[in-house]
Amino acid sequence: MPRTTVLRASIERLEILAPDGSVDGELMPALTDEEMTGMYRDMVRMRAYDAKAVKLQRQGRMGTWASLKGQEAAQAAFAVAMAPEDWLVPAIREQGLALARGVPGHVLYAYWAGDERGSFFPEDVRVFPTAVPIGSQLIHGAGIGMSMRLQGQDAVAVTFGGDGSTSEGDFHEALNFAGVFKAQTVFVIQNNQWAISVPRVSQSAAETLAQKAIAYGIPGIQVDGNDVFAVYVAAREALDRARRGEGPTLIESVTYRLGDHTTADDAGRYRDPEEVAAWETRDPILRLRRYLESRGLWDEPREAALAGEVGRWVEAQVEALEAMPAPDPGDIFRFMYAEMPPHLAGQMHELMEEVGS
Amino acid sequence: MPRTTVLRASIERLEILAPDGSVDGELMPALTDEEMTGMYRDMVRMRAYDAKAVKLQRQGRMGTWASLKGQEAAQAAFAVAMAPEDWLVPAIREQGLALARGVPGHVLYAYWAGDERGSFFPEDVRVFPTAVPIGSQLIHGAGIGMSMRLQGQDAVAVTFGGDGSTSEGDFHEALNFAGVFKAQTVFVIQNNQWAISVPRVSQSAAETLAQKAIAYGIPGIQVDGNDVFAVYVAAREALDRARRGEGPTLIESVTYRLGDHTTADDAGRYRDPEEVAAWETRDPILRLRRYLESRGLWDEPREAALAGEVGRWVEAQVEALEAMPAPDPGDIFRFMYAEMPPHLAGQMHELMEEVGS
Amino acid sequence: MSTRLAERPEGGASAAHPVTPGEGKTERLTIVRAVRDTLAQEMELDPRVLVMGEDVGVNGGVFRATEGLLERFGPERVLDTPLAEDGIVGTAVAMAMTGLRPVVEIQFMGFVYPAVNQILAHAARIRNRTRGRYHVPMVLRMPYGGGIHAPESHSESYEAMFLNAPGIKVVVPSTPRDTKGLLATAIRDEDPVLFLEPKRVYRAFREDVPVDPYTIPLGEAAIPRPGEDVTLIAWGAMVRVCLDAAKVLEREGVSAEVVDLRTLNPLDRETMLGSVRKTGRAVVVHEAPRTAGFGAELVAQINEHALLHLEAPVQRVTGFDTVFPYARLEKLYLPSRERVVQAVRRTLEF
Amino acid sequence: MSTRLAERPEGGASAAHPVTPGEGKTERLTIVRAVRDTLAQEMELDPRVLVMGEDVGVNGGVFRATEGLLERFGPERVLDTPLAEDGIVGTAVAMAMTGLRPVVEIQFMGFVYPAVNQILAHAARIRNRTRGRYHVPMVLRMPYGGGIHAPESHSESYEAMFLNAPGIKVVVPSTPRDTKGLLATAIRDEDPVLFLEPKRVYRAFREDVPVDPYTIPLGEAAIPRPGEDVTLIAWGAMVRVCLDAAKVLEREGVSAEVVDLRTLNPLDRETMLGSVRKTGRAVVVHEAPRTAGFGAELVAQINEHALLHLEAPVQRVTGFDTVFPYARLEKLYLPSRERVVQAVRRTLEF
Ligand SMILES: Cc1ncc(C[n+]2csc(CCOP(=O)(O)OP(=O)(O)O)c2C)c(N)n1
Ligand SMILES: Cc1ncc(C[n+]2csc(CCOP(=O)(O)OP(=O)(O)O)c2C)c(N)n1
Ligand SMILES: [Mg+2]
Ligand SMILES: [Mg+2]
Repeated sequence: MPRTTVLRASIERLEILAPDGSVDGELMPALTDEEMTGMYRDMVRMRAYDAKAVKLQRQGRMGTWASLKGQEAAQAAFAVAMAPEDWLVPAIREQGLALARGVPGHVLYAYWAGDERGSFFPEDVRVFPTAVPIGSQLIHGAGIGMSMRLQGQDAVAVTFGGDGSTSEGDFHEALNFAGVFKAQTVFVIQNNQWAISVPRVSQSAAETLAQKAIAYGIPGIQVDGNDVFAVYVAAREALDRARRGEGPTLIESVTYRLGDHTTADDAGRYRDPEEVAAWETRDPILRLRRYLESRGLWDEPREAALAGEVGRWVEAQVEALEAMPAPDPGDIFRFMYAEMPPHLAGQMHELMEEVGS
Repeated sequence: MPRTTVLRASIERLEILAPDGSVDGELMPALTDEEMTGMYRDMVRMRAYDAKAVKLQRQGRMGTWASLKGQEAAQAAFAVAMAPEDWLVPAIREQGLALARGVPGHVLYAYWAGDERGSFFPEDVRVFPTAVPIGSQLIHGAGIGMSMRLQGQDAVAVTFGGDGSTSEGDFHEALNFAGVFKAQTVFVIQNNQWAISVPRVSQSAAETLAQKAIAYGIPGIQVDGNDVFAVYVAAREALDRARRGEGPTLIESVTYRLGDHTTADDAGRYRDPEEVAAWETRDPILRLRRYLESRGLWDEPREAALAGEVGRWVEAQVEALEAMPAPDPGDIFRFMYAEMPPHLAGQMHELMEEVGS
Repeated sequence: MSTRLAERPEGGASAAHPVTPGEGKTERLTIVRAVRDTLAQEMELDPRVLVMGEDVGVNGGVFRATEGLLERFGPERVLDTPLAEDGIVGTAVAMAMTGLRPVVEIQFMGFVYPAVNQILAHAARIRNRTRGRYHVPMVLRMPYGGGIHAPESHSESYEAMFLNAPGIKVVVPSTPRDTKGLLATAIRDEDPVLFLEPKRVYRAFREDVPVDPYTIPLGEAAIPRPGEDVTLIAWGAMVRVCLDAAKVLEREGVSAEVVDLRTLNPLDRETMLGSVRKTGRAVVVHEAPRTAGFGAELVAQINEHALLHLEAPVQRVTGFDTVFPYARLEKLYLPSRERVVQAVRRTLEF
Repeated sequence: MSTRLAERPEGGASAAHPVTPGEGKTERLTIVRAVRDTLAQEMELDPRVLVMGEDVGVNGGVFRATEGLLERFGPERVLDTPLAEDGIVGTAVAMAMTGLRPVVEIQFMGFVYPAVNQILAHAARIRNRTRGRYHVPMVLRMPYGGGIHAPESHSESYEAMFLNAPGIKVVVPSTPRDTKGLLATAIRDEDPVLFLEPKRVYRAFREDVPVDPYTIPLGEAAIPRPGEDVTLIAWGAMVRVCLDAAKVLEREGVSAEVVDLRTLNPLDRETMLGSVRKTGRAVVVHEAPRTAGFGAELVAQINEHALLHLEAPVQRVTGFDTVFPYARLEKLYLPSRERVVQAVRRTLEF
């Protein structure tokens, strides 16, 4: 009756697409050429959308913006892996996936330009609004996954968080609820190595973030988050498992925040330019392009055409953003409750008198 | 570059003293006869102290009481394993260990009798007050462990929680901070199978609670919590590790709450009497007695003497409790701040006028 | 037996029932029993309604407010959750945003702190954040207040913090009849509602409560006792204290009007002001500490809108600005009939 | 370089320094710079003081309020923590109970919710819970308030919730000079102090601040501008708005006295009441939503203690009872000079 082992657990890491564009043929998922070039197009579009926002911010035409540069692969992979009825619960850098799920580009820009209408998404788009308090959205992911299960719906809640978010109690409660109630939820941790200025190693003494799944008795896996195929494979496994009613999965997507934390931040204060340079060579877009080129699915003319197309699309989003009428001051009051209570009507009246409308 | 294993982890379970009183000689710790009989005496005293409180409550002489019946072994083991300078951060059922650490019995009774003086412990007793919000004390355990380390002190914070407490975000943040800062902390989860009416399996999908340690990159171990020797061995390992500056440990002590949740609860509503009966055969006190008897260290006369001694001691605590002068109404105000601000002095005055003192 | 959550009758239940107690059969119920019956009734009427929290299932809740619901509606509609308030409320928020109507029990209001982030940063803001695209029809039931000789953190009245941060309605019934009508309304409401149950009077008295479903609108105060000389304003357990005080005052020839606010947000300012304008004197009574308690807001509103009617400063009878004392001293802390009477005398003698 | 935390000079630093700014050298500092310098100075004076929070180390804080401290005092006294507010505050509580004096930065006040349990259920109650056996000398610094075009949850003013739950002092400086003196006092205080920094004016202006250490007692309001006709009561960033309004009013021949409360708990009631008794008119200004904001408490106290001196109802100029709007509309939400002037006119025309 000595020391016995009551649990053995291990965490795997999945990589398929190398930085040089070569792939592991055995693990390579069955994606059509269109799906693969679609992923590429998506990622290029995300990067352009992001770059434009940073530029607009510098010009004073955009509010604080959180760049997704470098983190496109996981978003493009989930865009293909998710079913139309699935839910996206984003952290703060999932603009790319939100676009892919149907959020109009100018609407999303409006959010970052300091306009609440930027979270009024179309009816048929199952995307939650950005949750600013870090980690709090993970609980919503668990809750949707429970809700879908209780309602007998097939949809899965794909829920993003950052490496920093794994430190909040919310992460714990979310994954624990999801495990207990076999929620139809996939948790994706975009481990981009930094939480503002705090490096991943200072966030937790755990060797990987994926192993945190063990605490909840749920599967966890680490993937190269700059490898669109690896993320896709992990995403499909997790989505299928959730849809089959077998419960949640934690995916740690190891990636890198190539930009500053936000446009209000200067990462040069706290991180080594060499580290950034090293990660630039692992760029998820470059990698996929190399693969596509090696397969004859991509070339310079297509690239040029895409650049033009994406550029025009981005400009159209900016135009649509700037064409939005100014927000109505009354909207400050109109959406607090289903019906406006008298005291709020009074306050709205005060303001309207003041602004003269 | 396929699927690689990036983490392998396992959790051990430690058992030394069987219900029939036999021990695993190889794992048996080097305890003196006095230490072992001391542990036994301690446990008997705890049980009597507890039983008396339940009785007092029934008689209307005690407030709501949380029984520690069945959970004595871990407390007796830590009483021996801890150094004088170590800190105890209790959950709600560590009355036994608090007594062993020097909290006077009547003081602790006073707490449960609804008197704040029941948390005014002697200066040299390093015991934190009971934290009612479940799990919140775990963060204090981490904080003390950080504090001791930062101050270059050797002391370790021994921090208790229940199986239910592992679900709170506090558990997560506590263990994560402790891991990151290599806090001099030992976390002991008294897994007594129930959180009021919620069974352990509904609290988490994890097979063991010990495996939650893996999420923080810290060692975790499961012990038979009704086996005083197993707990002692795990305690010593964890305390030594913390004292050496190697960081925290999570110990899951698998035990059973033999009584109701509190005197306000009726466990008959939600659990099977057969389950309780089965656990009664695994009683930690009985077990140790069998072992001591087999070693010739205990017998009926000693048991009778102890019963008398303990009975007198418990009565003395009750007497001391009931001899305490009534709490002073002014004390409602006196300990809010180091100095009483004017508005509070005014309110105290109001009350004093009213009660005529 | 379990009702499938997705099978919702067209149009929901809201419109189907009278907004005031009907003429039909009544039953003598306590407040806690009215809670339980209303939960069962609303779950029967609307399959989207579910109950969740710590110990609400097998155990029927530590106060038995959910007793029998698990047997009747099954584990898909009565969820015993892990011990994690943030998780409970946060998952409920998401459920409410995706087609369900969770009624959450927080075991004691003293344990709501871990859930404050989900309540105030999310539940209260989702409708506004999304300009109406999503909303959160959720009820948070919490036994609150002192007077039951409970341990620390079991006697708190934290309503004020939910009243300064806008977006969540706050309802506090004081009678079994109001409990039923207000809880039904809260469950059918399209926004998050904090439903505070005065546990001290959970079983203190019974009242005839109509058996048929009915609702009482939020934002309408009641006047359980009309009077002429002074207005006593209270909610929850303090309403009974005021009614007791009014009886004492009556013997002294003072006619006190008692206003039971019933909902703190939205507030029925007009009923309160109407009474104060009539009597010219007011005493506000609550269990929470005085400073920055909701009583201050009432005084401020009276000041703003009825200053010239005041014959004396509005008095506040409240808990002290201290931690709620443990059982042995709690009686000294709680506003008593005597304190209310004294305060009235002060307004009369001003 | 790192100062050993355990080596505390006998008697601590508290007694060694004058309680008001001395005559010596001064430096022109902004508020945020005064915060930083004071932190450094207090860390120098008392080796038990340490700084902790998200991004306070290498990055020097997102507002640079802790810049240079890590280099100067080392990683044992400047702790970059994981992203977990409950953990940060809770570990700080335990540190404060065991011999250290942590100064915690919560990155924005909008992120304090996850820490509310540790603040209100523990920090604020430990002294009382243990009848003085333990206490919690801890400072929680939080940039608060709007006006910087920040995203949601970055502009909040949640002071009211910390004022109804007793046990924690609340300090809000409005000038660089006060920042230094009040922060030094807060750090030396034996009880937990919430130190709210008006980030909108972090860098808005400079002031001559004495280089030598000094303290300003908590619970003493300031009168940055005396006047006769009306009292404007404010704290933090709103003090400047009131001063601006006073200038406008002066041109209209109205003499406004501005009371800067500086600490909300303990409150300097006498200074406020003295001013109101003198002027007979008052306007309370704060950024938080109106209902159940701390302004209500001030109105209630004026009502209780100065009713007969009032020529008009006390006016409140506050945020609306809505979520703090995103950047494009925030200007409409924040109390403006014009709104204050209007409110004063209402009190004059009453
Ligand atoms: C509860 C809370 N605390 C602090 C912040 C401020 N903050 C915004 S983003 C961030 C870092 C997040 O790091 P991570 O989760 O790794 O996400 P990333 O920014 O890297 O995508 C912090 C501290 C916040 N938004 N919410
Ligand atoms: C934050 C919080 N939520 C709820 C409660 C009510 N409560 C008291 S004890 C308890 C169960 C605790 O279970 P566990 O952690 O297993 O400890 P045990 O009682 O079994 O020793 C609950 C829900 C509380 N005290 N604090
Ligand atoms: Mg990150
Ligand atoms: Mg338990």
